[in-house]
Amino acid sequence: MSASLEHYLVVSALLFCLGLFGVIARRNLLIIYMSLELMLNAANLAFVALSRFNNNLDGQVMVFFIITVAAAEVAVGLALIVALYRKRQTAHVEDLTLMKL
Amino acid sequence: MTLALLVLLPFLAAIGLTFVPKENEGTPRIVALLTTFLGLLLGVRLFWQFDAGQTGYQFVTTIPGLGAEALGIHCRLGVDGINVGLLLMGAIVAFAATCVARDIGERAKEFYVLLLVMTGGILGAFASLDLFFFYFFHELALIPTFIMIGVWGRGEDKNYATFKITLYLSLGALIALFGLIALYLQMPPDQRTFDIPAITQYFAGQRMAARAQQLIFPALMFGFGILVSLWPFHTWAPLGYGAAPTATAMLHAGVLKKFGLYGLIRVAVPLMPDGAKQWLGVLALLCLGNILYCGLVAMRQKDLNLLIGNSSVAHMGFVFLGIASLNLIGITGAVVIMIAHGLLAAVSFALSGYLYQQTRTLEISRMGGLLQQVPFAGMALTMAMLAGCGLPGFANFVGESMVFFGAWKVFPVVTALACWGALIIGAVYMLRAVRSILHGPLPEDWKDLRDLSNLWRRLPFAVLLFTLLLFGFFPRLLTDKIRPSAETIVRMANGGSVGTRASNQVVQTGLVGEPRNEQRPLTPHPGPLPWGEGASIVAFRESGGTRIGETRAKVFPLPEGEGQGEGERDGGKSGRVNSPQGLSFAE
Amino acid sequence: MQDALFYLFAALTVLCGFLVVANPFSRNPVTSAMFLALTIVSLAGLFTLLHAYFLAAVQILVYAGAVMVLFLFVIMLLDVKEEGRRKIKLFGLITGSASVAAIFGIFFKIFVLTTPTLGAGLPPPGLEGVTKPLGEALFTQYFLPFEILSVLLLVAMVGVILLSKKDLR
Amino acid sequence: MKLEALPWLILFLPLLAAVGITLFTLKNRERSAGLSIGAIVLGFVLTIFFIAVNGWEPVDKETVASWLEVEPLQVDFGLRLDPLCLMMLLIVTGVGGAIHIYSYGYMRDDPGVGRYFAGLSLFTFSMLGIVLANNFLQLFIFWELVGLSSYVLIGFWHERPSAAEASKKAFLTNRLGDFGFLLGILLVWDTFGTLHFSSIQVELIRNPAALGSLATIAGLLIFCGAVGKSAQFPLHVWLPDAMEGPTPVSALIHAATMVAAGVYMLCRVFFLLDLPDSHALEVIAWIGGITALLAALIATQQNDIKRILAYSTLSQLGYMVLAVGVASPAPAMYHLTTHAFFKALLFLGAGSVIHALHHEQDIWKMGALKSKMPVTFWTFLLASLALCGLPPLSGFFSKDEIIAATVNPEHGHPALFVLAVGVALLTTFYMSRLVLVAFFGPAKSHGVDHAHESPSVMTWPLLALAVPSVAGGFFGIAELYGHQLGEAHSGYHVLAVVASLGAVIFGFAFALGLYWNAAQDPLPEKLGALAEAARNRFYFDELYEATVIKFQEIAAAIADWFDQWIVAGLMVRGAHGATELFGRALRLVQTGNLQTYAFLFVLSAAVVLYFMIGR
Repeated sequence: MSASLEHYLVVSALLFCLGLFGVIARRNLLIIYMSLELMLNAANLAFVALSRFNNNLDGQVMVFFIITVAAAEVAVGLALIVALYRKRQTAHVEDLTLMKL
Repeated sequence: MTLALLVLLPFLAAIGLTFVPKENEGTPRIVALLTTFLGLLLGVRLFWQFDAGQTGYQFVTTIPGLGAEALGIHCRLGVDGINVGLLLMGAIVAFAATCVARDIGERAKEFYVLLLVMTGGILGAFASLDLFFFYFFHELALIPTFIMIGVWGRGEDKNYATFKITLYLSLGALIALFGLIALYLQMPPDQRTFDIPAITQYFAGQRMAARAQQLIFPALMFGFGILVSLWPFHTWAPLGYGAAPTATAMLHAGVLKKFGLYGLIRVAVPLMPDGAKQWLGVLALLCLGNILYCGLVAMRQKDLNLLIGNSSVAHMGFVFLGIASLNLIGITGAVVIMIAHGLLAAVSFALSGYLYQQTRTLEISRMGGLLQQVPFAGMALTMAMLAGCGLPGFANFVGESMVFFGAWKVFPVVTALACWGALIIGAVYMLRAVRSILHGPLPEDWKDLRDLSNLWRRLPFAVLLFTLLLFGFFPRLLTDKIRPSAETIVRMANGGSVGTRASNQVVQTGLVGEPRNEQRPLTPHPGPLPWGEGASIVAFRESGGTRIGETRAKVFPLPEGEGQGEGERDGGKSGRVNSPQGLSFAE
Repeated sequence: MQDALFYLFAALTVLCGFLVVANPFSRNPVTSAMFLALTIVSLAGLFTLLHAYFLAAVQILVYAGAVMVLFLFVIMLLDVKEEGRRKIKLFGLITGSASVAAIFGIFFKIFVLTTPTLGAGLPPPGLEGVTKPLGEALFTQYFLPFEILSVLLLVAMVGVILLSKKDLR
Repeated sequence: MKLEALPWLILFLPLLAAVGITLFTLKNRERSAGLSIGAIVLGFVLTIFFIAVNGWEPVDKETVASWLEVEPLQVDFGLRLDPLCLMMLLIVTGVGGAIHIYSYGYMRDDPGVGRYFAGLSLFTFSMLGIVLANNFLQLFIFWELVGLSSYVLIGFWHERPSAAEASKKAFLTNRLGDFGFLLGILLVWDTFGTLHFSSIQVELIRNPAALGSLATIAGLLIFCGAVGKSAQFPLHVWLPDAMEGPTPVSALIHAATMVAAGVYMLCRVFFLLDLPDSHALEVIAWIGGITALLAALIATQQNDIKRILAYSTLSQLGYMVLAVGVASPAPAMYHLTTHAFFKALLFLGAGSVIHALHHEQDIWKMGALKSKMPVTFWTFLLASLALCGLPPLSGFFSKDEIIAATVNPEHGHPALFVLAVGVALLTTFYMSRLVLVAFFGPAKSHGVDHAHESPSVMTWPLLALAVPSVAGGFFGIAELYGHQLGEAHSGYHVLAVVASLGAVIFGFAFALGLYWNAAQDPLPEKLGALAEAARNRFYFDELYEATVIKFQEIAAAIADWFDQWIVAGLMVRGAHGATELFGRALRLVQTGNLQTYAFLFVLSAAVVLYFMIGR
């Protein structure tokens, strides 16, 4: 039986939950960031699968936008992490408990 | 148009004032004075034009734009016997409060804006015929109170008092809101509306489910009770008024506090007769707490404001007793006291504010012999204090005596204790205050107090005391207007939907021909007297022998013919021309 | 043949995803970054299976190429060492994974059990060479979002420059 | 038509004067005095004119205007004109007028003259209101207004603490009486459904048992009003202190009119008291008797001239209440009338003495004033003889009727007769003591040397009042009252006359023996403790201080403590504490750790999803 929509959606759900777990469990800021990227990609997969099976391009356009946003987000995020690191010499979540640095 | 203008004018002025630049000091006060004075004129015109003859609401105006059609909310204002007097009193007290607000030094503009918002809220609350806006305007008037006491208040525990008064009032308002919404939900979904006349019409048709009444009435009673400092929930009132600036204390104690009572009379009592009958016994006992307990506490007060605060709580006890009596005299008396106490509290707080402004202290023990130094203020304070302990000549006496007459039939023992509270305890703490503040030798440090010299400074006190005396000497000005609406409310409260006015409305209390039953024990009357509509008055008169000495005779020559017997007068008139001019000499 | 490739790529994605998040061997962020890149590549594979060729290419170029490089660059810059294993807060871990599993259960139940209609009976994909229609769509129907995106990127650049200035108080 | 307006005019003239003075002429002494005196003298003239035209039994009894009208409660503002009321009108306006004129001279140099005359006019208005009232509530209203005006007038010199205390005490004691009165009115209204005197009277004629078992209670409650106002036994403590007010005020209020209001009210509602199954009358009689005896005893040992007269008033009031108690209101009213004249004269005489001696009130500092102040002396002597009941004078006739009434077996009681005669004896004793010490005997202080007769504006009223107090007996007042309030059943006159004459002679002899040019009071050594007790008014003030006032203070203290700790403390603090606790618990969750936030977020997302779509 060819790979139907559910298969793709299951994979994307799995990927999403992995990313979510990474955000919760890991304490290194960078890893959290990577799991965030993972969750985004899971969303992309779901979009593409649905666009393919519904036979219209909206899903793919959406993925295109998501990728751009993700790129911008990574840039700003990493800049923040760098600034944070320079200030606090740590990228560890437990040390960053104060709103004001 | 007068009513809409009366309510909206303060809001427009408040908005206008916000644009006035901070520099020019004078304009906020002038604008506020003008607005409230205009409000006073409108109030008087409204009161004068109100025709007591026709029942139902008059001057009904709808303010477009406000309210949500879907829920059946639309801002409709209207006036009937009950709230026409309250609106007049509200307008007068607002004007007096603005005049007296001279002692506000810093940030006067904000104070006047808040004062105008509060006035608008109060007048709106009393005038609105829509449950939602009835509640909304009250909450609107509550916010400025909080800010005014917080910012311009006085005394060291000012903050504690501010929070206490606001928390208590919001709690009370919430419970009342719960009751109102439950009431709203009692209506069948299609007819659901917040419009009071429509709701009363509906519930006049068929009664609300008894179980629902048992639940909603206590909610409304205790909710409104907290708003009006019913006995166990009264501690916020003296404290709050002690800390409040003069104008706020006047407006809140004088007018805003009556909102709860007005709510009880307008909504709770007529719509839930069974609930009322069951719970009003409790209310009568609680009001005893008000009268006796707070009277005794007032005797111990060292601070003048706390004393006036406690005395105003005690006065509320009488209004509760009036409402609990559920008969025409009681309820009319309750409304008269509400109006009279509004004016009284206003003038008392204005005077204590004036004394505080001069002497910077309200310690009764430290003040003395002020009558020699400030004769006008002293005389006004004596008059206010005497009105407070129910001296005839003032409107308070009229209200209190009507409540006593009304409640005597239903709760004789409670009324006797209430009389003790009114006559003795009231007189003790009032006269003790007068004695220690005004009489006796003048201490050194009050040698330089300035009296209320020019007419402008005396105006607020003169207006308030004049109105008190006017309604005291000519109570028919008020009672003729209140009576028709009170009658409809009492008829509904006695479960008298139009149908059951049949048999025994000629009640045995009157001396109608047949002698009264022999041994008439001192038990309270079986139930409030089921008075009928106008017709019953006629039947009352015609049945059997001539009603002895009852009806109105011409003022001057009695109908000739000595046959009437000594002192007996029979007017034989059916309807009565109740001309509003007080001492209605003419027939 | 289609299915085999699908299972291959799907397994590869999930495995690398898991390794990004919880790498039993080394906790070094670099390995996670590498596995993330691998996940993205296998995703691109899945995209091709779904006939989204242009997106697959974009995925590899932009994502794997640019974003991953940025990540590696930052990791190298911050010289993040293999920090010691902090005390694992067992309680946090268990509840975390439990809640994630719950969410996955919900998704799974929805996707698999309740949506027979979604995938079935679809016309065979007719979109040969899907890039052209995508380009058209981008520049006609979605032209406004496209422009806004460019502004977004500009804002991101300004933000990054500002953030990484020397004297950040 | 105009004639019917007369009573309204008489009633409202003083009110207009009072309002006019307070608003306009408070500062101007002559004009305010003129307004006030004009109002009352005009009232007097109009009363005489009205009586001349309509006679004592005017044809139209009631003139009524509806004051308050709310279904079952109909309160009219009506005037009732009958002999009883017209006679009282004469007294109030006549004696009042004389006192107004007198006080113009007496208060000439006092800065607050405007306020004084406003108070006097207010008092006259309220007193006329009581006299003219035709229903209970209107009577109650003016009852309280009279209490207010006496509060204002007693506390006229309010800078003096003693005057302020006295006025407060007077008002509060009156209010105590009014409390009982109000309950009585409520009871009567509840039974009869109307407040109208005539309606109730007609109803009672037709059905005497209308009140049933409540008759006694209702009667006594209404009597409470009279006890408060006429300072009868339990509530008599305020009258002696009321002497703090200016002397003309004491003359007007505490001798002639206000205190008489209680007795007038009892006569007005006599039909309520005189019911078959009500023994209110016995209680009234005994209270009257006790008051008379007690006051007479105390008066014998007072040294302040105004206090002696105050207690003498108390004792005479006791007489009148005793008369009402023995079911003979006519003699009571007769005595009230004559007493009004000679007691006012006594007070004005005392005022003129005090005025002459520059506010010296202690009789032991007076003496030999006979030669210095002839007019005052002679008028004072005549008045005291009238008070003691010397035959030709008015006092003799009225007091004799009362003593006769106490003898007849139907309502009277032998003990009451003995008591009445005893009081007559004591009255003669203390009055002659006063006259001997004050006017005869050596000059006991140098102040007396330059005492001189008061100005004519003060002496003329004395003479004016002397005429009725001497010739009062012959005006046929007794028949007037008799006609309305039921004939006094005489028949025991002979015994009464003999007994009262004996009492007068014996009392005078006793006083002569003790006080003929005595330098100081010989009684204290003789009687010791009894004299001491009498001087301190049998310690009633201290007794009340310890009981009623203390009880109220304790109750207030408890209420205040309860209010502060239980209501404010427990309930409010409790609520406050609970919210505080809840707040602190919540704070623990906000740790600042990102992980926990993320976790909470996921957890709640899971829950929401479960409920939304998962189920």
